[in-house]
Amino acid sequence: MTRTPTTPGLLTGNDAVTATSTDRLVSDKRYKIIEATMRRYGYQGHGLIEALHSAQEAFGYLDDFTLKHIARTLHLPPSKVFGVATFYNLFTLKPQGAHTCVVCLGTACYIKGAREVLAAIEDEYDVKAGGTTRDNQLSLLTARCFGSCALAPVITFDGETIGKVAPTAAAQQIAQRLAAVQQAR
Amino acid sequence: MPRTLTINGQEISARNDQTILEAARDAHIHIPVLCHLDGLTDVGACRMCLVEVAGSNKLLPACTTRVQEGMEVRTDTQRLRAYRRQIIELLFAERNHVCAVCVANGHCELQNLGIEVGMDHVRYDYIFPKLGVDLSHERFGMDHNRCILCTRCVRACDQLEGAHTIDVMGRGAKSLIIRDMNVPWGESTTCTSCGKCVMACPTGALFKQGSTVAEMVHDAEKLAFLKAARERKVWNV
Amino acid sequence: MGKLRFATVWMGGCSGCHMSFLDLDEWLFDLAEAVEVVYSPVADVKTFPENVDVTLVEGAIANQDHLELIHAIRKHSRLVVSFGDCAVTGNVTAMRNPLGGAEVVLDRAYQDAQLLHPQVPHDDGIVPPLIDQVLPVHAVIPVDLYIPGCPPPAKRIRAVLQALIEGKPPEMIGREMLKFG
Amino acid sequence: MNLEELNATATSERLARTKKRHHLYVCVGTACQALNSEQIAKALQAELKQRGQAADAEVKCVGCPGLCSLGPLVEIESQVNGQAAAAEAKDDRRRSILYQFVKPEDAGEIVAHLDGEPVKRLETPLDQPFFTRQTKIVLEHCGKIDPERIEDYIAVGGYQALLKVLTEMTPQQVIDEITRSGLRGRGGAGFPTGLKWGTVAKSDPNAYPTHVPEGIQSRKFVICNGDEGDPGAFMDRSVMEGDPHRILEGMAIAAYAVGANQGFIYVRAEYPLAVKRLRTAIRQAQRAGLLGSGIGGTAFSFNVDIRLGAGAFVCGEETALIASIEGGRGVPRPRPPFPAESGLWGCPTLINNVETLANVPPIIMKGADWFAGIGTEKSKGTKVFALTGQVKNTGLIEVPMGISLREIVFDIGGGISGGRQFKAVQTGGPSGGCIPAQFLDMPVDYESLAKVGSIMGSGGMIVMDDSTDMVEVARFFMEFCMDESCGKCIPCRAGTVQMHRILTRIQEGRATRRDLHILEELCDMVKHTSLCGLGQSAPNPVISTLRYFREEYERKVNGEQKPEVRIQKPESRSQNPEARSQRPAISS
Repeated sequence: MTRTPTTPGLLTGNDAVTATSTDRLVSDKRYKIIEATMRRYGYQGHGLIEALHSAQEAFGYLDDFTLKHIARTLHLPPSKVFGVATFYNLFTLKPQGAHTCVVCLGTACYIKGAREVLAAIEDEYDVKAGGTTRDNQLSLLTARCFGSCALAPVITFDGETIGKVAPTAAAQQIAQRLAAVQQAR
Repeated sequence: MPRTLTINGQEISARNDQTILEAARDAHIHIPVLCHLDGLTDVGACRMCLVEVAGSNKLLPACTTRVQEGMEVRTDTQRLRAYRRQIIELLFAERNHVCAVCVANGHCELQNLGIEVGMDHVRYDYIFPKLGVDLSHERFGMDHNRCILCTRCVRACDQLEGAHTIDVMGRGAKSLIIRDMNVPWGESTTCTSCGKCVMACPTGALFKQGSTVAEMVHDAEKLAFLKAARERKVWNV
Repeated sequence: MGKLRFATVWMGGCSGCHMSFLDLDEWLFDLAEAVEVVYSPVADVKTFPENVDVTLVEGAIANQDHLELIHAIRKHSRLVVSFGDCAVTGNVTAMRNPLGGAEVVLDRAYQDAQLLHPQVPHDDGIVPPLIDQVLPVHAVIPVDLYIPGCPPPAKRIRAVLQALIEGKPPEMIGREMLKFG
Repeated sequence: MNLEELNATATSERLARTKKRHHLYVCVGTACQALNSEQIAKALQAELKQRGQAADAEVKCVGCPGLCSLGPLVEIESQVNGQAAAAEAKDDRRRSILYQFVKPEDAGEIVAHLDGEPVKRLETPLDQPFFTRQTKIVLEHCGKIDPERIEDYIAVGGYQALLKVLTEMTPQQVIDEITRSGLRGRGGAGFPTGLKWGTVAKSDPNAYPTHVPEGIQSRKFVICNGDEGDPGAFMDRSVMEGDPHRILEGMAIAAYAVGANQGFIYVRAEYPLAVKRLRTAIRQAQRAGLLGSGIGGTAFSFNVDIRLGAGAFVCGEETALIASIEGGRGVPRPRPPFPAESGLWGCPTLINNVETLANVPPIIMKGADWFAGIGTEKSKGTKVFALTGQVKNTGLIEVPMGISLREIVFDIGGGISGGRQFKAVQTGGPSGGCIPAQFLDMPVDYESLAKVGSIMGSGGMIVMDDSTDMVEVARFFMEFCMDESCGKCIPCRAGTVQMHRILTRIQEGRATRRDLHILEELCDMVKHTSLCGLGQSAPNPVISTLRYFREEYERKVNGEQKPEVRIQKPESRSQNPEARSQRPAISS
């Protein structure tokens, strides 16, 4: 037996499910994907992290509305959902740039100069690790280890792995890819 | 079935479902605690109640470790005393604890432990994080500068009030006590304003609005009373 | 045995510790028998003397003057005592630290809070330049003894001084001797 | 699928294989895939078709054969029929050739040379020490089978062990066999696996309060810990990517032994390829009746679900991992009770690491004595290491326990790259230590590594040359632990922050001897008072570098107390009132 989602409107005040928010759940098809994930776990609390993964994948980040929706559907306290969403590094509550570059700072990459690679990219794009460029084109993140240590130092651009990156060439390699994507568009 | 064990060389007997902490208290042996609060489940987080147990190469938290037959427990060795002082110093360095201007001055478990462990100064760097004070609730306030993340408020809200308004966000040194989705306390839609979190707080982090220096006396015993009354229908007045 | 050469210093604090020291009342006469006050806000001495036996330092290290003086104190004192919470922890004086650097404090004091002619004094010799982060004394120099309290009660000060005069280490244990705040 | 059907599938698969004269194995592990190896596979396929050799040769996308630094790798295995080739071949029926740094455009040349001389410019010898000095148990199929085909796994004997266990052995016999083999946990601590299985098997699911969610019938659980979080370690990833069925089989055998009907594989979300291949493998195994209800026609039922991590190193700790599977913050809790008595949802739970479980099927098939014959007295079998850092051959290796560090670094690893000198090897990741040159001849086993202040760990092995600053290494790992501390217990949460500050101060030349003393005191306290393994081992990199490279610290702390003091410069301040007009008024 699986539980069904709570009837809307149980919580009052700013948590109330208003007409507009119901509209958003219906009109934005991406909520169907999250819904499917939560259904797979019988709308039970242990599906929370999987639901957050789906939401993050669908929207690129987790906004308050989506977190509240997940809390309500899984019958969880909002504070718990927020606590979980902020505990894990892979979840982000802020919208990301159009493209993402991740610099691996794992040990193998670190001793092969990953810090210099990061600094070079930060310099070139005037963005700190964890931030997004002012034109919202590039988010720069760091990771603990992709497990591609043989290619150290490693960065990824939109999921594509780029290995043996030299600090001097890193920014250029990203620029090439950014240009390629823009041209394709 | 009763268990016989020794604590600091003193032979005592305890029930088999008792923790070392409970057995020690029954025998009037003091073990310092901080994240433990009667009436709430234990999490073993503050490490103040760590004790030495013969035959174990690890120090064990008295609050979560059950007694065993023949256990030889030491609660007050030089090594434990040194560790406890270091832990308390770490807490004082971590956030902005200024006893002189604190509502809980004179009624603070952290301050008392500082005295107990003999802390005359803090050897570590003060971190001086920039943290906020939430005064949005009409009756209560929260000063994150004085929070030690013991989660007693989280547990009181979840286990005794049942609202689970409070939880922890982030992790590591960036952990923060939150209400709902990190909203100002006054805007929480789940908070019942029952005040149990304030009773549970060991420091001046949670307080009644209007309290000034040294005026905030927490009422932590109420929570054990409440638990006994609710769950066992026993009113220990 | 000669008298102890005794100094008290007032740095980044409110002088409350010195007030508490004065609360020793008639015991101050006994103290005067045992020590010679060679430097103190209550004595008119301009430079920190040499060969001091005991120096009580009230207040945290908050500006350049403090920084220079504290090194002189360490150099010329046998025993440096952090006297009161500001010296021991930074206390109220250090409450500006979370705000960031010195500028925030100066702006608040000399600009934002002034309705007429807001201006930060910047000519030499008017206000000593602040250091960015207020520090407890032991973060700058080695300290030999700590007397917590805001202020330390007169009884606590007396217990410490009595022991020092008798040449014994003071027993800093228990609520009477160790309570902060 | 019962044993008969399994055997039939295996036979027909093998027969199909013999019909192809050439087998082209293209590595599609993460490292090679990043270098476009899937394109190589496509190009080879196209080339074969174009030359009309498609019926004669087969291209297989396989898991990691190990030598990642030479990737992308393509291995060609051929049946030899010509005289000329036979002279070169190691045996008279087959010959193997390994090509390194392959590009898609090399496909034509490779295919053209299938029957003749190998392409010399791409060839790298298979008889180099990197390959010959290894002993492969866990990785025996990695690089040889297509991880996305269950038939490939069955063809090499897959699922035989599971059906043997289900039809011929009692759970106790399985536990006895594992105990006798001497297998120890490969996740780091080296706890005897048989003992753990025995405890879970004996544990009463009703001894502790439980809160199992609706819809889950099992009252005991098996968890495969694939949260390989150590930076510089990718052993488990390679096994999950290269031989996923092996893990499922190991889990099913464990489940049978302890009496569990539900399993979970907890995998880092950073390993999307591993997740995909495990999902495929689970689906295939369910369809084949090797997972699910009534496995192999017996009464035994076992299901496996995948749970994704979300970027928290602490979740490698078993109680934190459990909290995460339950959908919560990955925060550890004090043990006892151990998960074996009260774990997932309060039920007895067996947690084994990927590599541990991958060792199980061969132990069942070849026997405990065979396994116990490999390795040292107290450390049996092999260990997989991810060999990285300043060493010539980086990649994945599997060696018998007891091999010396020197053999690993200099024979298999080919020595230090860039003509520099060896300085240390770091094992155990952020929980481990740095081992200096004087211990190069020490055997690699659990006890020896512990004796020199490091740990076996999950298998990261990072070689450092003489240009490495050891204080910086310690600082790097401390920063890692500080960022990854969950924040629950004070010693780890606040202690790592303070240790990191001191290490940073040392690096900035502002530390004193007193700082060094405080650092050592903190190391001792955090090690002994932290709640979980993360905190307890966080000081290890500092302790071990202090032990062997103390002079590097001493050199940097000889100065006087130098607090970081920045004095405000009045002249630099803006005195322009207009610039300040934006500020809100203090009082109204």
